[in-house]
Amino acid sequence: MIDLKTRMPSPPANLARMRSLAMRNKYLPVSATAVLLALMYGIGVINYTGFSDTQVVLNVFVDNAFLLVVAVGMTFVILTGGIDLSVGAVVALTTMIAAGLLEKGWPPAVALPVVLLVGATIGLGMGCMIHFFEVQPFIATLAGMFLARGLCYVISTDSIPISDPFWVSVANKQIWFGGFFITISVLIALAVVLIAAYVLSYTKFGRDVYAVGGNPQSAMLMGLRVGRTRIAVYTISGLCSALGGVLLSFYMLSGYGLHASGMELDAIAAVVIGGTLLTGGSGYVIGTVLGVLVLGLIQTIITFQGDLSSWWTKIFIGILLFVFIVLQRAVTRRRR
Amino acid sequence: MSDREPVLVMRGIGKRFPGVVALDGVDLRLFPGEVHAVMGENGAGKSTLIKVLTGAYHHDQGDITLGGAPVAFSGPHQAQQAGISTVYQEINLCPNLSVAENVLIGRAPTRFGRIRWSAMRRRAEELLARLQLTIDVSSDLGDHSIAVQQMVAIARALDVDAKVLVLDEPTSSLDASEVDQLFRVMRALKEEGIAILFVTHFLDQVYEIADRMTVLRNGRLVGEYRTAELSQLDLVAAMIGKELEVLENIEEAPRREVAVLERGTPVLSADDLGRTGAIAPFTLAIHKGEVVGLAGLLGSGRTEVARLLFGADRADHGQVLVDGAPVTFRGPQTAMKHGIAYCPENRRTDGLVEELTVRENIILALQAERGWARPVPRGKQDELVARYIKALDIRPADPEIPVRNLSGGNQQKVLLARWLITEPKLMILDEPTRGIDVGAKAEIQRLVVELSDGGMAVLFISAELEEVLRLSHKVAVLRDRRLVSELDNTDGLDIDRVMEAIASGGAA
Amino acid sequence: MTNLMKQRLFWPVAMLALLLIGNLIFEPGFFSVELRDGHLFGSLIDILRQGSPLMLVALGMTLVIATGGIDLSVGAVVAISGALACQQIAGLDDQGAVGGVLVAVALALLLCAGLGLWNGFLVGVVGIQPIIATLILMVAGRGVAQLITDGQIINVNSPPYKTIAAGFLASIPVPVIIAAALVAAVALVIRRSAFGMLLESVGGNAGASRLAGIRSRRLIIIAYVACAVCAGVAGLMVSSTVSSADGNNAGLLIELDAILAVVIGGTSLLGGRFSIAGTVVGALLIKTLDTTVYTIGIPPEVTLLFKAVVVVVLCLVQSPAFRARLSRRQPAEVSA
Amino acid sequence: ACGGEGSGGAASGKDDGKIVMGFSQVGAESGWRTANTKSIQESAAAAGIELKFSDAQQKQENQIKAIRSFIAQKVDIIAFSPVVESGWDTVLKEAKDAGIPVILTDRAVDSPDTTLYKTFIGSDFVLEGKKAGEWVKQEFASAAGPVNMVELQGNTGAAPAIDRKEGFESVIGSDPKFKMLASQPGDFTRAKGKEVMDAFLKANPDIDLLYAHNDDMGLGAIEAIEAAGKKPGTDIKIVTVDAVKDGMQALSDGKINFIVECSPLLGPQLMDLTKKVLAGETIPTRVLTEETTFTQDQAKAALPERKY
Ligand SMILES: Nc1ncnc2c1ncn2[C@@H]1O[C@H](COP(=O)(O)OP(=O)(O)OP(=O)(O)O)[C@@H](O)[C@H]1O
Ligand SMILES: Nc1ncnc2c1ncn2[C@@H]1O[C@H](COP(=O)(O)OP(=O)(O)OP(=O)(O)O)[C@@H](O)[C@H]1O
Ligand SMILES: O[C@H]1[C@H](O)[C@H](O)OC[C@H]1O
Ligand SMILES: [Mg+2]
Ligand SMILES: [Mg+2]
Repeated sequence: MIDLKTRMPSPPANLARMRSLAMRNKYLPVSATAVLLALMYGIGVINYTGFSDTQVVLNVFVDNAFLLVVAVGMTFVILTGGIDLSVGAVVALTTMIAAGLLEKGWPPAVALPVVLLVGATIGLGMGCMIHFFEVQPFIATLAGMFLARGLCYVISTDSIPISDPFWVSVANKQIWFGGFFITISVLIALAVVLIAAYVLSYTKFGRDVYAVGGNPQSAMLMGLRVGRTRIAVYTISGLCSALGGVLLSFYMLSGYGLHASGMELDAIAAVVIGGTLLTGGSGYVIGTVLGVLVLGLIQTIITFQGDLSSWWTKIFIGILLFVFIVLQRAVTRRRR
Repeated sequence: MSDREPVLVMRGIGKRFPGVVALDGVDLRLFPGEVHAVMGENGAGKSTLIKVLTGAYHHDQGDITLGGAPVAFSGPHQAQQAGISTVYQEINLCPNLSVAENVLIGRAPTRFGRIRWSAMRRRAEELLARLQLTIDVSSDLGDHSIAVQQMVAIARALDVDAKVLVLDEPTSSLDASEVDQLFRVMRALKEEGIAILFVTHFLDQVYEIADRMTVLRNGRLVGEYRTAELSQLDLVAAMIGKELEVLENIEEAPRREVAVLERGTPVLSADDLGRTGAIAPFTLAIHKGEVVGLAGLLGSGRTEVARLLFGADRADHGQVLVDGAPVTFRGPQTAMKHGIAYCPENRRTDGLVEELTVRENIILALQAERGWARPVPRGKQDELVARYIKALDIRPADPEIPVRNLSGGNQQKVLLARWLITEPKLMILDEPTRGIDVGAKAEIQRLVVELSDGGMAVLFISAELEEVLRLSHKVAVLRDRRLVSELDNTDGLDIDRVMEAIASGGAA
Repeated sequence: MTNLMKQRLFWPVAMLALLLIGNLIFEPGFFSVELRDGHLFGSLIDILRQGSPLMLVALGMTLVIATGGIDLSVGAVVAISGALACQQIAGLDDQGAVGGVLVAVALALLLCAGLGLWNGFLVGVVGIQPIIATLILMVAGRGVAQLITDGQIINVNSPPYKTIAAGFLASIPVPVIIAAALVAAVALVIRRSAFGMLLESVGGNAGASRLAGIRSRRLIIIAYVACAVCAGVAGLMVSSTVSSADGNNAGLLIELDAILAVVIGGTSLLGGRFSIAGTVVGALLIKTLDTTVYTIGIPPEVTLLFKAVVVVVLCLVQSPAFRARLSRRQPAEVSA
Repeated sequence: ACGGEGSGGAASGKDDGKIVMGFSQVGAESGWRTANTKSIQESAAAAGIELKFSDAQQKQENQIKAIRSFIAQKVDIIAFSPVVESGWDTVLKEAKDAGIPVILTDRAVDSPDTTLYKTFIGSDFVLEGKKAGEWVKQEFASAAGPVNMVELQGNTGAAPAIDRKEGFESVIGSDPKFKMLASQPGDFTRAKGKEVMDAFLKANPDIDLLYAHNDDMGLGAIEAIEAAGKKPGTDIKIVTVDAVKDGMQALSDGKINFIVECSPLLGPQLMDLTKKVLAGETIPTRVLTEETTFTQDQAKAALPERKY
């Protein structure tokens, strides 16, 4: 054996450079998204009168609080390399059950936990199917989607109005500050974002989520409880969808089986636009917030544009998405 | 030692995979405070035994007792809880996480459930320092070379308060000084009474560190021996199950004649070639029939050189000349068109397509070269694949099983076969003998000599300097991502001089 | 190997058989196939005929999924293809002219190939995550289809065009022949060339494939183009069935069914190994499920629940882990 | 290509005295809807009203957002076709607080507070179902044996689907002579209508009547009936709702027997009411669309000047 005594320590300057480089790479997608979002906002302000009104930005939050909550749940799932197609359906089911229960005269204090529990249970069920029986997430959650929408129709094919005083008062409550307002839903959504961000970066569970997304096989051999983590993220997603459903029911004051149709795609798009990789293991909740804002801002621009036909609306959304994503890609692209 | 109670006993272990009996009635005893080597050829069942022990695989037969009590782990998590800390053969870490996390995930320091990041980084730095590795622990693991990753995996295992430490080929990608460092730590742990299970194909290492060993062959137990009582020759005989003729082959493993090679126009030359942040501009020529060895410590830039020469990474400085003419590399396919082949060091991420079969993996590069519209005729495929399975003794010799089901060493051979059948002018081999058993290693070394005698140019990278010296006409020395000197393999060149060149950073 | 393939297909085939038998119980004449005016006629023929578009879309989707991608835009492509063909035909002086119809069909398929190229470019060259890259066309494409039809339903009265969906050749419905021919063609290309293997390699390990010299970019583009062309042919069938083009509804949500068909057929969404035969079985299974709903007369409110149950059962019986658990149940195994 | 001038228009309308209307459309899910949109756009232009048009892509959220944005842009009046009946109170209250009158078109909302909107102009879907049912009852009045019926419903959960089913059942349901053999959603589309009818025909050899919730599904079903070797309109009687041009064509060709009109041409009435509302006139809280029904002969007469 050769004994090499003269080992050279790496020069610290070099180390620091490498470190800052690594950091930059890590946050590059998120920062790029933020910059582009600001750019998009700027373009809106220049082009449309009234766009610069602070309330316009706040409205993006007001109008997308439920999507934000759902997308946060989706972020957990996607970080593990999974996907959850059931979220829109669970949102709808939540509005339906909530409306149904309230209509029957259940007190909100009971109805609220019940719907959250239902959402979490559906998530748990799908998680178990995925973990124990190795069913592909796409399929397991597609089944979950059928199930949840199906249950909506079993309750009623018609929409059910909500007139419960508590619900109505929360729905109508506007929190004013300096001439602008937000809703309780926005506060709840922001709280969810903060909690999620904390959990993901400061708890063991959060780090397990990243590890499982990085390489589930390795994570298992590293002694992490992959199954538990996986089941947990789907449960969280189910719970977030249910909470999102509650917020939506504040927003709409009704339950309906066709509510939130296609919301799964919006949520996935928001997460991915926020820089999270669908293959798992990389991304941040803050990215998801930005992703939701991007979608919301696109929507806002379209309403301000105000003269688009139905089909041009779709084409315009596509174009804005395209421009955004290609720019984002161009900024973050690594040289090969 | 054997007067004490064994901490771990595995008895009559049997494990079958569809079509393969990986383990058949294997026994193993592990005593506190010993280093116990599990020896055997590629595919003998060593890794499977370890995975059975830690619950990564369910076994079909036999029982396991730990500290006297029967155990049946449902997975590595339980095994870890019970005090078995393991480094698996293929590096099983999360490339997307930071080095620090990879060392500590699952037991990160927390306060009120909140991970203390700075404490975690400090702790990781300490653990790595124990192995004399100073790297930025907050960088992503995936940005590091396979050797560094291996060290991280070891550091991770060391942190656990373990009764049993299992190391499956931890040294296959480490160079001498890292191995040394690892052994130092292992000895210290041994002193503390920890039992260490150790797998390697380096016989020298076994004799240096192991107290006893268990030898497997074809999934069966051959025997348990005290290292001191079994000669290297007997060990090899036990592993291979054949008598001396193979051993003679190994003994007379080729030694490169101090060659006087007539060097005409180089097959490939790098002219001031470099890539910012990866490797400083370097100039290197490889001639027909020449074996050029790359020597350097881990992270010195050997792999980077190989990747640039193959077009796997894009150079931002200088140029490549093939047969004297400058060529712009648009990616690996350009290099391949010019007869260059590259067998990467990390077979799992850069080499194999795990779910494809052995046959498909072997013909992959050849097929890629021809394009999808011109398939290699099936008859020819079968013939080529059969030939290389035989030549490299790939086991099991079934071309139609997924390559993921092969043992590590056999996977490495598949990768070699892939490039050999393309009959390149220049073969770049990055750690081609990693994880390969003694017999096969000698075969591969012989192959390199044969190929170069037949006119093939070879760029040979290995952490084992002996091997590099034995095979190369010329050794290029790297240090800190810079080519620092080129040494002709003439009479005077020996390991010490190469080490000196590495250390001093200049010509010896 | 062939043995394994058979095993993989065993469960979907068994499930298909089960559904068919279920139909037979509710409707004794379900299996009867008769020759009426020289045309094959019967429920089984209906399933094949109605399943043809889905089979084609799923066929293309299989190739894309094999590369580790996904194509959400197929539904929009279905709509665009039909819209363009009908718009062209509607503009003909003589809608019965075979030449004019062929030109229209060729134009439509050419446009689809272009759309596939676009998707392939975004995924393979620009490097955008497939789900988002194809989401752009999914959203904008429907707008384009409606732009072509001006939001109306374009009617055509063209016997040659009608043949695509309603014609018969040697007693067999033309769409079935077209679908079978395309499936056979793709299967042949895969068997006779190295396309399939290289595709699986790219999907299985993109990095290693690159280092083995595979031009994955080209393969990925081919896969997306093939997928779009398949969707285009499906679009022609869909619009030909009703001799009209409906930009908004044609192919709505067909992407979900197609992905489901592929996965039921045993292809993993993670990419790599794929099975064309499996996809065919999957598509037939889904179509049979639809038919079963009508035959049994499942009330619309519970249709989705029924589908959810079938999907879950199918996933479970297909899951080796589930079967292992079932058979392991009896002796209390020390696995937990 | 897509309208360049970004007249955000907070104030743009008011200065020149031009009325600004914000209109939130459900989407463009059918030819009917497109005709509806066109009617509103054209009549707005004709009435000199500036229209801010927003397409909700079938999502209630989007409609609510659009209405909010109209409020922010301070339009003079808001009109919209609600996707769903429930859930409008909050945003309508915001409009009311901002002093912007609201007119509902096409579909109603179920809010108990009727002060939230000025009027609802549109068809009565339940009535449409009843009209269809009454025709059926009359048509088969002399028929002896059981009348075997099948029904193609609209999208599960959609208001016109629920109401048209309900209206039809309320008339037919009590009569034991009529037997509903099967009823499945055909999603308001031709392709689905054909597919479902294919299955109906296989499972039920003698169907006497098809009730389709719109023309498009009826048209799809006709293809299926013809493919099965039967004569639509004769072997199987067909009644549908809408009276779009293609439906009227089939009606006059004798392939459909009766169509209940559901007119998308709400534009002129809407503009008319808008002016009245803004002039402070009192208007009825419910304005029914002027609609009729068509027999085959009536269709032949009406077809030439059918616009949509
Ligand atoms: N997951 C699996 N499925 C099927 N066969 C397997 C699987 N894992 C291992 N095998 C087979 O089991 C046998 C033992 O493999 P194992 O990995 O234990 O060998 P090893 O002694 O560790 O070899 P090496 O020195 O090459 O690492 C081999 O024949 C291998 O092909
Ligand atoms: N001080 C260091 N020690 C070890 N590795 C380092 C160090 N600094 C950086 N590295 C990592 O090593 C990686 C690989 O370098 P390279 O592949 O060129 O090394 P190598 O000479 O091939 O060594 P190896 O034997 O480890 O493969 C680099 O990407 C870098 O992140
Ligand atoms: O989609 C339209 C449909 O065709 C029906 O007639 O009801 C009104 C509209 O919703
Ligand atoms: Mg091994
Ligand atoms: Mg290396």
